[in-house]
Amino acid sequence: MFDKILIANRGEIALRVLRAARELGIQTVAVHSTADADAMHVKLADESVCIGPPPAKDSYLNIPAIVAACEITGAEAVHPGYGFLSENAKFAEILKSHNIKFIGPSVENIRTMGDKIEAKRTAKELGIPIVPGSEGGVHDIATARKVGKDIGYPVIIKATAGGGGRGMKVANSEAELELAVSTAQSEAKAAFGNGEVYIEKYLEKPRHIEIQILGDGQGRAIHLGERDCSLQRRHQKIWEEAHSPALNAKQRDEIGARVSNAMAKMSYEGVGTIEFLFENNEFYFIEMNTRLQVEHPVTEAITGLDLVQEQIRVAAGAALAYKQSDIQFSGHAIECRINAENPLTFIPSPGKVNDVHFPGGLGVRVDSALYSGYRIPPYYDSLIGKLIVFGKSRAECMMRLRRSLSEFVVDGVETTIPLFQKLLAEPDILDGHYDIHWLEKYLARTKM
Amino acid sequence: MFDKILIANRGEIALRVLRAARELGIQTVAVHSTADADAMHVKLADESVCIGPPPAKDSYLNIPAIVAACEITGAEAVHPGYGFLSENAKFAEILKSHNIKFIGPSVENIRTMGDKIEAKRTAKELGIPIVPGSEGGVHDIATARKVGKDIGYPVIIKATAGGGGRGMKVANSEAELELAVSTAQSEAKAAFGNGEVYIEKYLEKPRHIEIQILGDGQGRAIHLGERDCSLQRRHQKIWEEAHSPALNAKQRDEIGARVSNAMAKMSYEGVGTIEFLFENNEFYFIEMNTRLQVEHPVTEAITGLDLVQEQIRVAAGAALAYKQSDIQFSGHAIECRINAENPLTFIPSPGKVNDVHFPGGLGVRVDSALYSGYRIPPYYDSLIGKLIVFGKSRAECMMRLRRSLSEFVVDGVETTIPLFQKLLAEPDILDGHYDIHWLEKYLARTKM
Amino acid sequence: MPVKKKSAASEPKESAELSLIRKLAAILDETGLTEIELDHKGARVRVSKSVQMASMVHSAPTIQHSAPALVVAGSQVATEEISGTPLKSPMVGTAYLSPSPELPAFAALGSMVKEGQTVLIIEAMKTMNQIAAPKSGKLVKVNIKNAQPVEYGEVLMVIQ
Amino acid sequence: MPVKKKSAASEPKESAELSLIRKLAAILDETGLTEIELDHKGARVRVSKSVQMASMVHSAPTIQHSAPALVVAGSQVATEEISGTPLKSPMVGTAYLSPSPELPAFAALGSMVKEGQTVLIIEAMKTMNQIAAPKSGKLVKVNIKNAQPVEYGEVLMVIQ
Repeated sequence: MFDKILIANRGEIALRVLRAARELGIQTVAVHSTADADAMHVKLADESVCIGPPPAKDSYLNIPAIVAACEITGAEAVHPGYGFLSENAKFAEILKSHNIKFIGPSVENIRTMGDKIEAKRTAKELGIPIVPGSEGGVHDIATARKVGKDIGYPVIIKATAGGGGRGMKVANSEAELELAVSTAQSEAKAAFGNGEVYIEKYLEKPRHIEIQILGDGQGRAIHLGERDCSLQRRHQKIWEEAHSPALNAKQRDEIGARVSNAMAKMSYEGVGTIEFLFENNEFYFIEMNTRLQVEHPVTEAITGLDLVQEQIRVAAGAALAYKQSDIQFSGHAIECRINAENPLTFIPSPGKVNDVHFPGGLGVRVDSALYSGYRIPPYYDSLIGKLIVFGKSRAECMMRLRRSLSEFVVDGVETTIPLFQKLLAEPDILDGHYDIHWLEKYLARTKM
Repeated sequence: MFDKILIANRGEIALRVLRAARELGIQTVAVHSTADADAMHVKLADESVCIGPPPAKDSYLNIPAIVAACEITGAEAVHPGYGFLSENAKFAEILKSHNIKFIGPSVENIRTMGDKIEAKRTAKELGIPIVPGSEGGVHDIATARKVGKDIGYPVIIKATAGGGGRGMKVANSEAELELAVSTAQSEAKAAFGNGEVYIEKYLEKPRHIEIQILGDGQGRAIHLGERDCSLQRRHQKIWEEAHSPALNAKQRDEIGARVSNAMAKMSYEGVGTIEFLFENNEFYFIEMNTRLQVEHPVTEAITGLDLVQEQIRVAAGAALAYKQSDIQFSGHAIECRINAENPLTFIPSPGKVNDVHFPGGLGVRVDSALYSGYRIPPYYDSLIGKLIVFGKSRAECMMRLRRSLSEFVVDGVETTIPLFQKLLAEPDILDGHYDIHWLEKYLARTKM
Repeated sequence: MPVKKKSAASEPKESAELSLIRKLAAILDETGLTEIELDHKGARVRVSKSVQMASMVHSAPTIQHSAPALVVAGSQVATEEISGTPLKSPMVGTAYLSPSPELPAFAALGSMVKEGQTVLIIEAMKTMNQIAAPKSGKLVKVNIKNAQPVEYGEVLMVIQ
Repeated sequence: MPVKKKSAASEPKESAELSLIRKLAAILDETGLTEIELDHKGARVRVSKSVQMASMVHSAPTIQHSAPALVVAGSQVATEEISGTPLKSPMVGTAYLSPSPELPAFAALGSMVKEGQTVLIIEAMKTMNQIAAPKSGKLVKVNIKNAQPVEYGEVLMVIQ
């Protein structure tokens, strides 16, 4: 096991990693920008090193500074948290060349999964379901009809050279196909100078469901069930739960087995998440995150595993301590991301936090680096804490969530706590009936 | 289910009950003395009623005031917490006569188990192991020898009329018996004017192990495993854990089954605890607490049940929702009682709390009614919070405890947090090798 | 205490107490003291002067952001400053201003009451408790309505 | 009670009590006490004086009670006030005061340095980074030892 690790991150996740390390008896080094000199992870770490000025590119993304911080402190390994350098293959490579262990997967795995096209190709090869569609460009209507028949309607016609919604047309049936293809082709030609289009299955109301996996880089991998992260605003998740209200045990086992087999074949090391869209009981691969996820605590709640400790263990060379059959799911967990933002406009609200009071009691976990008197710097993202609530059932979990939100005090800045309190009054949320568009529609509807 | 309950207590347990009620969708009424007008449970309750001046006898023990508070608020039931009126049969009786439900066992059960002699007799009748000894007084050495042979040495000779250690003698073998009996007899005669003595098995280094039970008052009862509460100072528990480091699954099942059978026979309703001394793998009944226990959260941690919610459910007439086979134990939990006391002298330290920061993260629960700026009144006990830590194993639990104690900040008053930090450095604690005398000896040893 | 803040030139008619207060106030200013309490021949006088505390320690946190604790009776709200002797509720219960709905109040607002005279009843645990006036005087304030729940320590009436 | 330090302007007519208060006030000042209460021949006097509260708002909570965060380099400690232009570390690394152990320092304490002149080297990621004097002047302070780890923003030297 490592004697000392460096935490190349800030905020709640730096604290999360610090806690895991401390519980493993590992010394911690915090790095921080000048703006974060008073941050909780800096106060609690065994050692700390200021690595640069406030802008992330000069501090938390500053690879030479972080490597130098390892050198002067003698840290043997780096935990990158999420965001910042956590999926940066170059960073992993440089650490390797300096004989510092990157706590995460291999450089190759990061690189493969970091490239969208390569990731999709790899996923397909490894048996992970992807969005069905034409193989490459479609040039004539006969081919288009054949594809449509194969994959089923509705379909979406997209420009090969495209992006940003232009050159995209939906066909709900074969009757609409010809017009849709020709329109898409001419729009594509006009917009990108290239009229080539391809066809994919069109998902109308998908959920975002992701599978948590854990591998040891030695050919063993297991899955830890799914998380439903469909409640998103501008592609930012705000509420995650495990299990998904939409999945049953059989579906979970099936997709989980597929994904963990794929990861075993890749010799994937550490934790990772395969993100899917889910509609009509089918999974469609979106991307893989080769790192710890913000929402990992809901998986910890229903499995009892400490994902960060497991990450560190396999990084130190240990084989996976669990077989798939060792993993028992129990209860239900929900995470709410508490952001320092106006709950209606979502305008960030940095500044001094006069008073903080965290909810407590049975089934309540708070991951937050806030403290009374802390000043939230304006340079980084607005996530200031996560409230994770566990219950025997989803219903108990929701009641506990309502109770703990009512105890959560952050005085001095605006937070998204009131949004979650409002969501708990929505029948769709109570019933688990939501898709990836639900929150945006809700916000538009309640804006008045 | 009740619509509204009144919480006849204060401090962390009032908050604990409030949380459970809120999660069940039940309205809460807080009662408080004038000294507690700013208390957390008062701030969070749906309604609050000031019932008297600071002295407990005039407020929290003031039965007419509490009944009147029920009347003016329309509360249908009263949760008594622990301490105060929680084991007061008269209170339960008066509530009953006012058609207010006492959340707890029947008046008869409270009364029976509240009388030490009656409790021991009942326990024996119901098959709960008690300390073996002579039946009544022993008047001659021949009888004493026979008793000694039956129960095994060492034995203790106690004055029937006695108390406070006078007239007590230990005999380690039959050779010592005659002198011990005659000395005890003459001491007893001198001290109490009555030379009658009786003989009991003498326990030298017992542990305090207690079994949590839950019954529905309809003839069903289950046990929820044991707690080891051997670490005590002046008979005050300060550290409780589940499971006990000294018990195996077979022993747990055996004693648990005995106790839950006994409770079923009594038609016991709600939660209760049977306390035992445990030595050489034998259990010896001490007493029964017919109420919620301070240390109930460690049981909640390893069973996943919310004991207060279960209490309220059965009080509202529901049958037990669990069979014994539904109860699965997992992991290990430890509770530390955080008192506002000097950690060396244990002198209470009431006063203003400038800043409070609770530890968070995976496996950490804090039950506390403290908040920044709160003034701890000098009128009540010094328990200001409980830190409950859960881990997959005892080792993980201990590491997590160490980590979370280091994050716990209570600024402005002295607390016992440093004591727990010191205890975590003791090999006996790490190994679970302690009995009910361990802490007193440790404190005497480290006083210098 | 009926102190009116007079102009600098104190009239000769001023009572001994007021004069004493002035003197004490002057001593406060002079000495920088913040409080003086004096028992003098049965008269007790306390004068004090607040310091401009700039410190704003956040004494009471805003715990109540979601569910404000509704105190059952509106005691806090009702305590406007009317000087006199307050009659504080000695118990929790339901207060009645008259012996029965048809009968007039024990004591009408503005009427004179005698020390020991029953001025209201508080019902608790089916028992009617007669509450007596703490002193003789004029009933200048009644903070409660008939059949209103009251809590311990709540100011029910004020007698002048 | 041994009271000295009278206030000059005390009128002879002043009552015994007022005079006593003045005396007590003087004692407060003299002794630094904040309150005195005195029962004297049936008269009870209490005087008190608030301390100038320096407002001690807990800005930075005492999170570090167990494991104090040891900053790697002793920058905070070393910054005594010496006026001049500070040379702050532009990077994290190990600072060297001379090109190699056998050679003399790039710039000796008390010597004159020129703007742009290399005054130390910081090694980071096996690279030796030459650090130049930010201005010409006298090197009046060197906060680091040879081969000491330094962090970003740390004041390494001061030039006057």
